[in-house]
Amino acid sequence: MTRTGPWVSAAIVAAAVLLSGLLIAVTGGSPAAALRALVQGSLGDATAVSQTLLYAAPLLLVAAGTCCSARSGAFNIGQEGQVLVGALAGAAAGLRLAVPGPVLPLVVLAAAALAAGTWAWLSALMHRFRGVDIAVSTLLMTFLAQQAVAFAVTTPWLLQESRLGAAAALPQSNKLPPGALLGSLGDHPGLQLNLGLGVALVVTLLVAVALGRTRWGFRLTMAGLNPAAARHAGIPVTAVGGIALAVSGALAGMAGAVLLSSPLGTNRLQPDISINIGWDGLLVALIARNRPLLTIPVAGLFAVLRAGGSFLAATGVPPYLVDVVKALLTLAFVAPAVLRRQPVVA
Amino acid sequence: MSGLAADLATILSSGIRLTAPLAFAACGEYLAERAGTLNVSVEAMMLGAAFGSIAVAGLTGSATAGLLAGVLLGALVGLVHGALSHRWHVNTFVVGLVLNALVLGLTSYLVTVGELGRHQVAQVSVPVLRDLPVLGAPLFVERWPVYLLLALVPLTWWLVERSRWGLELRAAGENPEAADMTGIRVNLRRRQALLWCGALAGLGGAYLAVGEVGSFNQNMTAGRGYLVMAAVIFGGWRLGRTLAGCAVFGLADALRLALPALGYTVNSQLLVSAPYLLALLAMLLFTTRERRPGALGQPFRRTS
Amino acid sequence: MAPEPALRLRGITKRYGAVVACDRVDLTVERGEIHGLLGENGAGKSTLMRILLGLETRDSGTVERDGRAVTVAGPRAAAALGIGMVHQHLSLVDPLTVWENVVLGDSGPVRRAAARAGVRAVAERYGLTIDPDARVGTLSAGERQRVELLKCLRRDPAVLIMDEPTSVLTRAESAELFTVLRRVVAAEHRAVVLISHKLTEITTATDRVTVMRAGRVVLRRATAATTPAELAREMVGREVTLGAAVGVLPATMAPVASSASAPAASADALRLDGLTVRPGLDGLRLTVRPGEIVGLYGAEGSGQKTLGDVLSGLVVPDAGTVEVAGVPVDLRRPGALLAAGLGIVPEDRHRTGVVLDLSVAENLVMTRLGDVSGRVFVDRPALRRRARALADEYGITAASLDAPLRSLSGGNQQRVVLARELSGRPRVLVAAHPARGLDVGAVEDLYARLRRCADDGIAVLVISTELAEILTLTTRLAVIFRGRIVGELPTAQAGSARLGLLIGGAA
Amino acid sequence: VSNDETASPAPSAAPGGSTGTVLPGEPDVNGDGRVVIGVLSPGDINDNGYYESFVVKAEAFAQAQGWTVIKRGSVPVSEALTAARALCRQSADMVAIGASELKDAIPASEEAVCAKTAWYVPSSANVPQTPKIMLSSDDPKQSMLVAGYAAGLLMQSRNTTKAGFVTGPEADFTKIASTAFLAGIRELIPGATLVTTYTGDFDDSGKAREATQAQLSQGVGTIYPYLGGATDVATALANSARAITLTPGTDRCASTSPAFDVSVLFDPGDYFAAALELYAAGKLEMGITKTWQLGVDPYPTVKLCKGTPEQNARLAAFIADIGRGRIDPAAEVQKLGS
Ligand SMILES: Nc1ncnc2c1ncn2[C@@H]1O[C@H](COP(=O)(O)OP(=O)(O)OP(=O)(O)O)[C@@H](O)[C@H]1O
Ligand SMILES: Nc1ncnc2c1ncn2[C@@H]1O[C@H](COP(=O)(O)OP(=O)(O)OP(=O)(O)O)[C@@H](O)[C@H]1O
Ligand SMILES: [Mg+2]
Ligand SMILES: [Mg+2]
Repeated sequence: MTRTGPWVSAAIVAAAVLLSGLLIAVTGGSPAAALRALVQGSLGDATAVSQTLLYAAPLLLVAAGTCCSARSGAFNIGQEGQVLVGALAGAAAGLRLAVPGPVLPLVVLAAAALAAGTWAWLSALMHRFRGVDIAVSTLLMTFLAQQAVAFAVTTPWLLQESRLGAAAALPQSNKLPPGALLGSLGDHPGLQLNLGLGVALVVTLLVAVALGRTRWGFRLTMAGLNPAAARHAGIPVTAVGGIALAVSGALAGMAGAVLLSSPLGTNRLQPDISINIGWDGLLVALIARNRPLLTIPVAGLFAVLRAGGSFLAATGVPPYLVDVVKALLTLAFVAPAVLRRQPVVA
Repeated sequence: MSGLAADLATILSSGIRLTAPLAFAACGEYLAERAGTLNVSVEAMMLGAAFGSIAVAGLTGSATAGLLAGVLLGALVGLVHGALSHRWHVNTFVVGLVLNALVLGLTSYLVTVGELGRHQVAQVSVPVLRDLPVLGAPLFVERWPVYLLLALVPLTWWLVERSRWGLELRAAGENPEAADMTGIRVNLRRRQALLWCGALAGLGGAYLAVGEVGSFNQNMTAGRGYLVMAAVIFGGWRLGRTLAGCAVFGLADALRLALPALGYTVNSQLLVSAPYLLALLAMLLFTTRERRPGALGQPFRRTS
Repeated sequence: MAPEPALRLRGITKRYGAVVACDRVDLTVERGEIHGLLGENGAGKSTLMRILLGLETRDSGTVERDGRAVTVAGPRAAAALGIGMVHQHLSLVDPLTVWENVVLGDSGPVRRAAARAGVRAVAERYGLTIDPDARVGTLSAGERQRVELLKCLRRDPAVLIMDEPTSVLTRAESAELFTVLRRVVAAEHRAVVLISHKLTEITTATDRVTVMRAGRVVLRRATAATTPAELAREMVGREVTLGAAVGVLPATMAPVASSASAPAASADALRLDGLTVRPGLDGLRLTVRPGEIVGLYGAEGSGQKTLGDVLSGLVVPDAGTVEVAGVPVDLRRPGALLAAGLGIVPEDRHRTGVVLDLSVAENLVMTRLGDVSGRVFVDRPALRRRARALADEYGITAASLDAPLRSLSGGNQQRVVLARELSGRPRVLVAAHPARGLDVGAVEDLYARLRRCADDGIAVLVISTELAEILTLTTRLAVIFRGRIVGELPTAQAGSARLGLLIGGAA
Repeated sequence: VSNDETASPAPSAAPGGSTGTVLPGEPDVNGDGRVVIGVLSPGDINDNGYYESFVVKAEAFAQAQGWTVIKRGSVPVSEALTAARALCRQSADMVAIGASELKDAIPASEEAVCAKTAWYVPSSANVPQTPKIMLSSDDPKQSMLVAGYAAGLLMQSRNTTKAGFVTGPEADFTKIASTAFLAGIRELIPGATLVTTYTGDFDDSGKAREATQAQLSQGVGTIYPYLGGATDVATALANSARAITLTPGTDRCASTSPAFDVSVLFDPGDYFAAALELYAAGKLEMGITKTWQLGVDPYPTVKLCKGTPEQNARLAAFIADIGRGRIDPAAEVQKLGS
C-alpha cells in the first residue's frame, strides 16, 4: 500500500480532473480554458491571490478551532452555525456599540468570539448534564443559528437594514461603519490583504503551539484519547472538553467577524454570510487530520478552489458545475490521504 | 361542526404529504445509523432521487419508472458513500458533506439543460372509506406510493430487529471489533446498510417529486435530509419514535402553512426551527432511554 | 496408520515491520488433548492464534486440519473448518442479548425460539447456566466468559482455542471451566489449545505443552514430563525464583514473608471509611499502614472493581471518606488522590491506565506532567530524558519511546503503568490484579518491586482474586464480600477453611 | 447611539438625466474589439420567471448584436462583490445586476479593475445612486396595487372576496408586496380579505403546494404565487381549484399548464432590454436613474389574460390614473397601515 499510495493518489486526482474536464466539455466549454481560469482566478495575479487569501483567513480560523475540539474528543460539526452566530454578534456590536475608534474592531471580534463560544459551549453543557451527543447537538444548533440570523435581519427593531424612503429593506443589516471593520494590511497595489488573514495566521500558530507544546494541549489530547485515563491523571475531562468546544466555537465566531470585515463580502450581516465557510473549515480540519499547521496548506487549497471557482463561473461555465468540480476535487484530495494509511478490511 | 372537521382533514392530509418523504428517508437513515453510520448524505440521496425520478419519468413517460429510478439513484449515492467511507475510510462526514454539495451542484446544473416537465403518479381514492369524517380524505385519498410505507416500515423494523442481516448490522453499529472477531464483515454490512438507506431515502425524494409535487426544481428537498437526521435523534434510535418524529415535523409544518389560512399568524423563523428545537428537547429529556448505537459515526478498521 | 492430528501448523511466520511476532512456528494439536501454549509477554501466542482464525494473514507457512492443507479467510471460514476461539479480549456485543450474541456469526435466518432453546441445551450439557434473554452488558466477567464459551461450543468445534481464558476468573470459575474443557476433550474428543500464564493451570490441566519465546517454539513436551520450573526457565530464558511466581505455589504453602514484618507504628497511610457506592460498595472500611502490604481478596464482582474505580478517581462515592496520610481527600476533584500521594495500577489498564495512542514516553509522564514542564510549556527534552530513565529502570522494551503505546505487548504496557505510578514517589500504591497477563519473569520482577516499595515505607494495597498472589505478597489480608469487608487477618493465620467461609460471606 | 452608516439616508443623486455621462467607446467600453455583457443574478436563472426573464431578454438582444453574454445565476448575496470583480476581470464591457439584492456588488464599479465597465443596476429597493452606474428603478407598490386591482376585477365577476398570497421568506419586500396587493383588491372590494402565507423558501415546491392547498381549502378564490422555483407547482394546484392566478413578474398569458389569469409584468428583462438598446446606440448614461412609471412607460404593467372588454377598460383606466398621478400607490397602501 505504501508504495502504490502515491500512484493511487495521482490516479484519483487525475480521475477527478478528467471527470471535471469531461463535464465542462460536454456543456460546450473548454476544459483547458477552465483549468486556466481556475488557476488564473486564484493565483494568476495580485488580485487573484488576494481573493484566495481572503477566503483562506476564515477557513483557517474555523479549521484551527476544529483541531482543538476534535483533539479533545468533542466532535463539533456545527461550525457553520457558530460562524453565523459570530457574525450576528459581531454585527450587533459593530452597529450598536459606541466604542471609541481603534478599539471597535477588537470589540467586534471579541463579541463574535464570545457569542459563538458560548453558543458552542451550550452543546458541552447539554453533554455534561444530559449526555446529549456533541456532534448531534452542534449540528442541530446550526439550523437554529440560521433561523436566528434570518430573524434578526428581517426584524426592524433588531438588525434589519434601515429603509431608504419608501423602498423595501432587504433581509440584511446595515453596512458596518468602516471604523468597526478589521482594516487592510498595508496598501499594496492590487494586493488586498485584510487584517483578518493576520488574525487567522496568528491564531492558527497559537493553536499549533498550544496543542503541541503546552500542558493544556497535552491534557486536552489525553482527555480526547482516553477520558478515563485522563480523569485518573487529574484532568477535569468534561471541563477540558467544554473549553475546547467553546474555543472551537469562538474561533468559528471570529471567522464570522472576519467575513463581516472582509472585502469579499458586503460588510453587512446577511443570512448567507457564512457562505459554507463553517462546513468547509470542518473539512479542512478533517483533511489535515486535526493538525493545526497542516490546516494552513489545506485551507490554502480550499481557498484556491473557491477563488478559482468563482472566477471560473465568470467565464461562463455554469456556476453549479463549478460546485461539482469543486466537490470532485475535494474528494480527490481527501481520498488518497486516507488510502495511504492501512490495508483495508472488507 | 363540519368546518372544524374540514380544517382538521386539510391539515392532516397536508401533514401526511409533508411527512411521507421524511418517513421513507427516516426508515433508511435509521437503519444506516443502527449499523453505525451517522449518514449526512441523506440529503444528497433525496435530492438526486427527486431529480432522477422526474427526468426518467420524462424519458419513459411513466411516473412509476421515475419512482424506481429515484430508488436506484438514491442507492447509487449510498453505494458511493459506502465505498468511500467504509471501503477507503474517508471520514464519513467529509463524504456526506461533499456528496451533498456534489448532488446539489449536479442536479441544479442538469435542470438547466433541458425542460423536465410535469409527471405525477396516480392518485388512489378508496371508495367508501374516503368518505369517513376527518380521517377519510387524508388516509384514503393519496398518491399511491404513500401506501408503500405500510410495507416498508414493518419491513425495516423486521430487517433490523429480526433478521440475521439486521442482527449483524446492529453488532456492527454497537461494537465493530467484537463483530469482526465473530466473523462479521463490518464494513460490508455498513455499506449494505447505506444501500438500503439510499434506496429508501431515494424513494422519499422521488415521492416528493413524482408523487407530491409533480415536478423538479433546484434544491427542492431544501434540507429535508437534515430533518430526517433530526428525526432519528428525536426518536432515540427507535423506529417507532423516529417515525413519530417525522409525523411531528410534518404536522408542525402542515399546521404552520395552514395557520395563516385559518386566521392565525406565527413567527415563521420560530416555526422553521421547531423540528430542530424539538429534537434537541427530546434529547435533553429522554437521553437515558435512547438506544444510541455504541459505535455511531466511528470508522472501523481492524487493529490487533 | 496414526490418525492425522486435528491441527498442524508448519513454519508459520508473521512479521510486523522489524518485529518477528512468529518465527517459523510448528505446532501440532491432537484430538482428545488439551494443549498448553505458553510464552512470555509478546512471545507471539495471540498472533499465532489470530492467524489460525484468519484474523491476521501469515507471511508464510501452512495450516492443516485433519491432514488437509487449508486456507482460513476469516472467523467464519475457521468456524466452518471446525476451529473456534474464545478471545483474550472478549468478543461480545454488550447491548445484545445472550442468545443474540451466541448466534452472531451463524448464517441462515434467525430462529428466536430455536436459538434460545439451543443456548439452553448447550448450557445444560456443559453445566454453564445462563439466561439466554439477559443483556450481555449486565453480566459479570465470569458470566460473560461463559457466554463466550457457549458461543464457541455451540458451533461444535473440533479445535477450541482459548486465549488466557482464566485471567479474569475466580478460582471457582476457573475450576468450572477446566471441568468443562476436560469433558470436551475426553467425552467429545475435541482438541483444545489453552493459552495461559498461570503455570499451575498448565501443569494440572493440559496434556502436552508448547513453549514459545520471542516468536519461536523453544520447548515441546508431554506435560507430565516437565516441571513448572522447567517451563518457567524455557519461557523466560533464565532461572526464575519460582517462589515469587503466582500460580506456582500451592495455595496452602506458607507465604514468603515480607521483610518488613513489623511495620512502624506510625499513622495509617491509607484509610478508607464507610465508602459506599450503589451498587458496588457498602460502607467499606480498610486501613493500610506505611511499609505494609495488605491484600484485598474476594470473588470477582464483590466490589473490588468499584473500589478500584473510586481509587482511580473515576467514581465519586455516594458516602464515605478516603484519607491519605491522615488528610481527607476531596474525591470530586479530578486527580485529588494522585496529588495526595496515591498511585494506582488499575485493573483494566486499557480503559483507565494508559492512553494507547500516545507515545510510550508520554504515557510514562502523563500523571506527573508538572515535573517536565514549566507553567505553560511542556519541556520535550526533559520529558524524553525522564521517560528514558524510567524505561531503563523498569526494563521496558519498546522499539522506540516515541512509538504509540499500542504497539507494546501487554506485559510491557503493565510495566509502563507501574513505572509511572511509582515515579511519583507515592505514599500509597494500590495494585489491582497486578500480575494479570504478565509472564512469570515479569511477575517475579513485579513482586520484587512491590516488596521494595513496602521496604521504602510505601503502603501497598493489592487487590486480587488470586489467593496465591495474596498469600505470596501480603502481610495482612482483608476479605471483601458484597461491597464490605467481612474479615481481616494476618496472612500467616489464613487457613483455607476460614478463608473459604469468609469469601462465601458466612463469617 | 448608532454607528449605522445608512441610518439617515443621504438624498440620492439628482433625478432626471442631466448629470449622466456616456462612457467612451460604448458599447465596446474597454476597447478590446468585442462586446461582453456580464449578468449576475441572485436567483435561479432557469426559474421560468423573474430571474430567468432578465437573462433571456439580454441574451436575445445581445446575440442579435453579435455580443457575448456571460450569465451567472444563484449568486449568493454575500458573494456579489467577488462575482462582479470576476466579471470585470473577464473583460466585460457591461456588468448588469439581476436584482437589487446584489447591490453590494456596486462598490466594484469604483475599483480599478472595473474602470472600463458600464454598470446597469435595477433598483426596486435601497440602492443609492453613484456616478459609475445606471440605475433602473420601478415602484413595486405600483404594480402590486394594480395586480390587486386586476384580481379585484376578476373576483367581482366571480363574486369571491377571499384572496391568497403565497410567498417565500417573511421579509420587508414580500410584506410590502402583499399589503399593496390587498390595497389593490380593496379599491374594488372594500371588504376583501387576503391570506398571506410565508413558506420560508421561494423554491420549496412541497411547502408552496401545501400552503396553497390550505388556502384553497379555506375557500380562497384567488391565489397569487409570489414565488420563484415553486411558482408553477402552486399555480397548477390553484388551477385545479379554478382559482384566479397571477404571475410574479412576467407575461405568461400564453401558458396553458399551468394557466394564469393575470400577468403582472414587472419584468426586469424588459427594462434591461430597453437599456441595452440605448447602450448599443452608444447613448446609455452612467450616473442617472431611469424610473419606470406604470401608466407612462410600456412597463411595468398588468394584463388580464382573458379579460372582457369592460374589465380591460377599467384596468386601463386605473393604470392611466396612476400614470397621471391621480392615484398615489404609496398613499393607498398607507391606508392599510403598512
Ligand atoms: N413497522 C412495524 N411493524 C410492526 N411493529 C412495529 C413496527 N414498528 C414498530 N413496531 C413495534 O413498535 C415497537 C416500538 O418499536 P421501537 O423500534 O421504537 O422500539 P422497541 O422495539 O419498543 O424497543 P425495545 O423493545 O427494545 O424497548 C416495537 O417493539 C415493535 O413491536
Ligand atoms: N498489529 C501489530 N502491529 C505491530 N506489532 C504487533 C502487532 N500485533 C502484535 N505485535 C507484536 O507482535 C509480538 C507478539 O504479540 P502477541 O500479542 O502475539 O503476544 P502474546 O504472546 O499474545 O503476548 P501476551 O502474553 O502479552 O498476550 C509483540 O511484540 C507485539 O508487540
Ligand atoms: Mg496475547
Ligand atoms: Mg470589450
